Amino acid sequence: DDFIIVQSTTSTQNSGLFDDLLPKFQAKTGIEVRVVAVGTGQAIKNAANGDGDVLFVHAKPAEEKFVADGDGVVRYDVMYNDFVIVGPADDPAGVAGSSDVTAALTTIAQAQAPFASRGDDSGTHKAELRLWKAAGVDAPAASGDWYRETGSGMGATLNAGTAMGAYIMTDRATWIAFGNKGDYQIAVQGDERMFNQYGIILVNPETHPGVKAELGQAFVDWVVSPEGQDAIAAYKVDGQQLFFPNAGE
Amino acid sequence: MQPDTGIIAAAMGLILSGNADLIEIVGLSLRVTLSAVILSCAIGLPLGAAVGAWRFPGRGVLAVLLNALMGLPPVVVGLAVYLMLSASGPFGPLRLLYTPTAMIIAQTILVTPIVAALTRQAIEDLQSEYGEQFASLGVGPVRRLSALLWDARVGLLTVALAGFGRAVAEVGAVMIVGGNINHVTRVMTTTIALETSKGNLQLALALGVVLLGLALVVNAAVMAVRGVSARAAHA
Amino acid sequence: MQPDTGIIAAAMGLILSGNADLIEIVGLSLRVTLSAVILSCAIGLPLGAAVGAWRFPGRGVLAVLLNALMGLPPVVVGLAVYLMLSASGPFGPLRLLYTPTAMIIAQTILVTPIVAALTRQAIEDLQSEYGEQFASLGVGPVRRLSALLWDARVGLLTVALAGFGRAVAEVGAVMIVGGNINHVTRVMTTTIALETSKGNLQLALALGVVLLGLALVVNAAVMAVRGVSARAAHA
Amino acid sequence: MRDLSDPLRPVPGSQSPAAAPILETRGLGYDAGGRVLIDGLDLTIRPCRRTVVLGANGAGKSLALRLMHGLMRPARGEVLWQGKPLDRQARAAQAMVFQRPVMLRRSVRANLRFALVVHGFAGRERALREARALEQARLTDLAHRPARVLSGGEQQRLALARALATEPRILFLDEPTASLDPASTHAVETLIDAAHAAGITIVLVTHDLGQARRLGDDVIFLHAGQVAETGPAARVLTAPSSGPARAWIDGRLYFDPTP
Amino acid sequence: MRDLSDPLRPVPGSQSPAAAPILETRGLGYDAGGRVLIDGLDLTIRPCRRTVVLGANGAGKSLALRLMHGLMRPARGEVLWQGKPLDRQARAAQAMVFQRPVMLRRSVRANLRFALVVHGFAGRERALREARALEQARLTDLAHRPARVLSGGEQQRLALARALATEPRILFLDEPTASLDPASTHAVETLIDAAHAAGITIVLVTHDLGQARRLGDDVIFLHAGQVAETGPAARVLTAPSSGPARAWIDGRLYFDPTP
Ligand SMILES: Nc1ncnc2c1ncn2[C@@H]1O[C@H](COP(=O)(O)OP(=O)(O)OP(=O)(O)O)[C@@H](O)[C@H]1O
Ligand SMILES: Nc1ncnc2c1ncn2[C@@H]1O[C@H](COP(=O)(O)OP(=O)(O)OP(=O)(O)O)[C@@H](O)[C@H]1O
Ligand SMILES: [Mg+2]
Ligand SMILES: [Mg+2]
Repeated sequence: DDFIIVQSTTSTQNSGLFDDLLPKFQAKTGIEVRVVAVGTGQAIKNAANGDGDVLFVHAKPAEEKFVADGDGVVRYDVMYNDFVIVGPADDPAGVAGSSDVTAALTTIAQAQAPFASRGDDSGTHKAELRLWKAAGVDAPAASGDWYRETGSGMGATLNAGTAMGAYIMTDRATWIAFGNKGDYQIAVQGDERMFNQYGIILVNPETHPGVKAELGQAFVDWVVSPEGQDAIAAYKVDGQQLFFPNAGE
Repeated sequence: MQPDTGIIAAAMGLILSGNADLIEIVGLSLRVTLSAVILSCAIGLPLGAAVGAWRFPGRGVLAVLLNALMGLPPVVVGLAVYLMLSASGPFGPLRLLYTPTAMIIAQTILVTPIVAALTRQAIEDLQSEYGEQFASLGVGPVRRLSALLWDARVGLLTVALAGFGRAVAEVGAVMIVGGNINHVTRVMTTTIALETSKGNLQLALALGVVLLGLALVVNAAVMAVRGVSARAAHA
Repeated sequence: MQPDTGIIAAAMGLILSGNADLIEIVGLSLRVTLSAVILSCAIGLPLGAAVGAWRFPGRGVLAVLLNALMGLPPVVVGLAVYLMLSASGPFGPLRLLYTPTAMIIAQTILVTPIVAALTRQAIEDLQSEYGEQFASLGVGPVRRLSALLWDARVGLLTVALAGFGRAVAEVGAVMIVGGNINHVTRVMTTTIALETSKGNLQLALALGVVLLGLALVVNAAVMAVRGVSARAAHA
Repeated sequence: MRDLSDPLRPVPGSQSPAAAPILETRGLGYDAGGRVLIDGLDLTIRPCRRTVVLGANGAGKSLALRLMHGLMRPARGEVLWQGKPLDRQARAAQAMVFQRPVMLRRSVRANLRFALVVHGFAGRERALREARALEQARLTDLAHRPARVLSGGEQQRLALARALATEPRILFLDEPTASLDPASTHAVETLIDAAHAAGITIVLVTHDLGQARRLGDDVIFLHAGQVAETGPAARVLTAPSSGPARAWIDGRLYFDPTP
Repeated sequence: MRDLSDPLRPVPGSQSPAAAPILETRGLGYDAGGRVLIDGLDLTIRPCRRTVVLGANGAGKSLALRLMHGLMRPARGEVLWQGKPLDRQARAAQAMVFQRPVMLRRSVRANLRFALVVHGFAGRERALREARALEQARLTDLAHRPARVLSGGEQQRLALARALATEPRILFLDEPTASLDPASTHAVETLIDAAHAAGITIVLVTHDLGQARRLGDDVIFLHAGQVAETGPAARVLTAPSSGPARAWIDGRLYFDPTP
């Protein structure tokens, strides 16, 4: 069986990137890639159990811990996209057009405008918490009030948040591919602090003897190779590039 | 992985800790589930009994439909209710989305066909015994239902428990219409799903054990009542 | 939101398109669900019948337990099966994780208690009628079960259909142990969940309608068989 | 509730054979399992008389009663109640005691009460009738027992009391004393007589020749789903003209001489 | 299968009253619903004899049969089968026809076959017995009919044939002719006689005095859950010594003079 299992997150899957990338890889190597897309935490845990050959997520500190714990061989940067804050057209907090994320978050908090957070310890959630902290707002203290932790994936949080008229932080790729936008628009974007770095790690075959090291390594190598990087850059939705390759930078 | 005893111990620890969040979540779970089961029985018992006991055109089709609706996918029900209750939906002005009420509505839709389909079968069996006697006495259609439901009550308890089982374990629909919002609509199953997606598998399992314990307590209580009622009714 | 007719039309469109992916997904859904229901019946029917028909110490407790297990949360079952089948779990070497077999195992665990609990009730009712005759004839314990199961078959079809309903609608457990891998373990319910998370609500609903149509076809087929068998068996 | 001054109700004792039939069947037929089970029954039940239905096991007596009572839809022919097709209202004026009584999963008293409530009795009236019915069936001491644990004979008595309590115009009795001890049989025959005296038309199935003689005014003799013979009990039971009736009275099997 | 040369099987005709009892009860008692229903029964069933159990409705006849057959656990006392406590094997040598026959949801033939299969018959032997039993019950023509649509009398005949087909040592019959027409009653009495002649011990409940006279060797008379009188049928049925038996034979209700 020439296949490997990649533990990844919903954002890469929902954006359609894998549907574009994997056939190219398989055409070249004959290796089938099976993607299990779950929450970042769950993906890391699954990989740590040895239930995957490659881990492909966006939560750098957790990834580094994964390698340090001996579960992964080595971590490579692959690409980044950026987070954006989307909001309803009537923009209740008046933050539309801003490119200063901490200022925008402070305004939202002061206006007590509803904000939907994933609240699931995912990469996106962790990034969001970092930004609140930088803004000096203790948002989780308002949990259940204007700050609403949906405790679910990006898609579910977008579905819920748009229905609540809440601001939501999401990654651009998921947002562009998202089908239930309603009257929502991107309100805040362009702040450097909203970069979202993806990494790829081969699961350590010494700790987890079941890992198909050779095939997995082939995938990792291809993704960070110029060929893989070009494929990532070439993936567009509605004419927009979703991911920006930065391996080896 | 830790051995299973670890999970049971963790579950025990969770219960004994008397953690306020856990109590809140368990309370909401029970409230939503029991409300949905009561509503489902209020609709499903008479509905199932009518399909089981009355003769009318389309009865067979209705029976098949009820059986098929036992396979209503929770996510689909969740979505449908979401679209109804969302601000741009017909019931948007009621502002029910992301409230326990929305969760109760979704679960009621899921559980009612189960209660109705299983009730139909139970009532059909009893009707084949009572039918001629009722016809001879000239029992009217409504009283026929109530009498059959009453005399079948022992078996219908199991039906209600099947409905309870489905409701208490349900996650897909309540996640969509409730939103799993902390302190507002977070119940046991959505918490378990959340902890799972966080990779806290042990905690998720321990919560699952607590949930099962809850189901066990409810079932034991109901069966104890059944034991008493059966003694009076059966023979 | 589009009106509901749009969804039905979209569902029709999906079916008529004969999309190869859709056919694959529907096929896998049916395969997994039917396998799980058959296994659940193979275990749950005799188990439920034994609890319903035999007198042994602990029988009441077992009955309550079966009823409570109808409330097994899918995510918990999914997790437990995952931990068993995981590379670091006891059955890791079998390499069943993220295969349809794993999904069948998880669904079987979920559905078996439902089949068993409902069977217990049905068999208990029949046993109260047949019990003395069987005792008088000296029917042994095993033949007693088979005879009761056979004579209760009309009612047990509804039980099996309840199990089918639960299995076909299930998403939480199969998602965890199957991984919703495209072309490998993607079934109707996981596809619906995926499309929902992508915000493609109309498509998700249309797929839900297709799934319900599938359930309807299976139920109608089973009930047609039941009609024939009932004519021969009942009176 | 109907009362005894109901103008439609024939005066007790008006047993003239010329009285218009209370119930008639015309070419009644019933099939099941691919067989003709009831075939062309033309029966006439005259008001305020006691008609005894006789015949071998499987002759179709119980089916005939069910058809007359409107519990089954005939495959052919029709049942006329006072000249008009049977409807739900007509059936409310009828009662039947089944060969195998159906006991609700309730107490003896609740079984009686159910029938009374269905027939619209309430309050003191219902309580009175309940008590009287229990007394008639000699079940007062067992009133709180679950009906389904009663002995065979007790169940049969309860079923009769339940049917009588609804004050029917016509009472169908399917072997009502089959499981009764001699004293209860006697008591039930007395009850039937009293009901008859109060103007209730009786249609009785029995296998007991003595009972047929004691209670029968008219006899309908069925054989293989058809009428073999009808006529006044005095004649049919002493000088039967048909082969089946003769054989039955002699306790012999009847084989059709023209197969 | 047991065969007729079984040494334990008493020789037919060995009806000496001194023969060791095949079944005895000692101080048998049974309670339900908070009442004593069976109270201190000391009964002796002698092998190869026909014991008739009589008593008013609700006297406890059916309960007594069930206790003797081991279908219910007595509250007090015990049942001895050939001097030893009843066990499952002993019950396999017994058969019973219930007052209200239980028909499996299967065809007439399948009902018979089930009993035969349970008793270990197979192949040609089973087919032969099946055919003979259908013949005995005069149900050959109805063999493919669902048993539960049979008429009351047909069901009773099937139940008897099913019990006989298993070749029991003892046969409990609870009012086996209650719903039978005269010819079938006669046929069933002949069958019972034949079974008795073949060495099967008979215990028969009936409300038919004539039948008790025709079939009874010994009589057990029950009243209110207790033994009122026992003895040879010839004596008890002509010169009963107890009040209840006298009243029963006269078709009167018996009221205990010492309440
Ligand atoms: N649904 C059915 N399918 C096939 N045969 C049936 C059905 N219902 C009744 N029968 C047959 O019709 C015949 C007449 O039945 P019915 O119950 O009327 O007999 P009966 O005269 O009342 O006999 P009994 O004296 O034994 O009560 C029987 O032979 C019975 O087997
Ligand atoms: N489980 C029970 N609970 C309460 N009372 C019961 C129960 N079972 C039987 N009885 C009562 O026990 C008495 C004896 O019943 P049994 O069936 O033995 O009577 P029987 O002598 O066979 O009468 P019959 O001639 O009417 O068949 C009846 O009065 C009946 O109501
Ligand atoms: Mg009959
Ligand atoms: Mg009895």
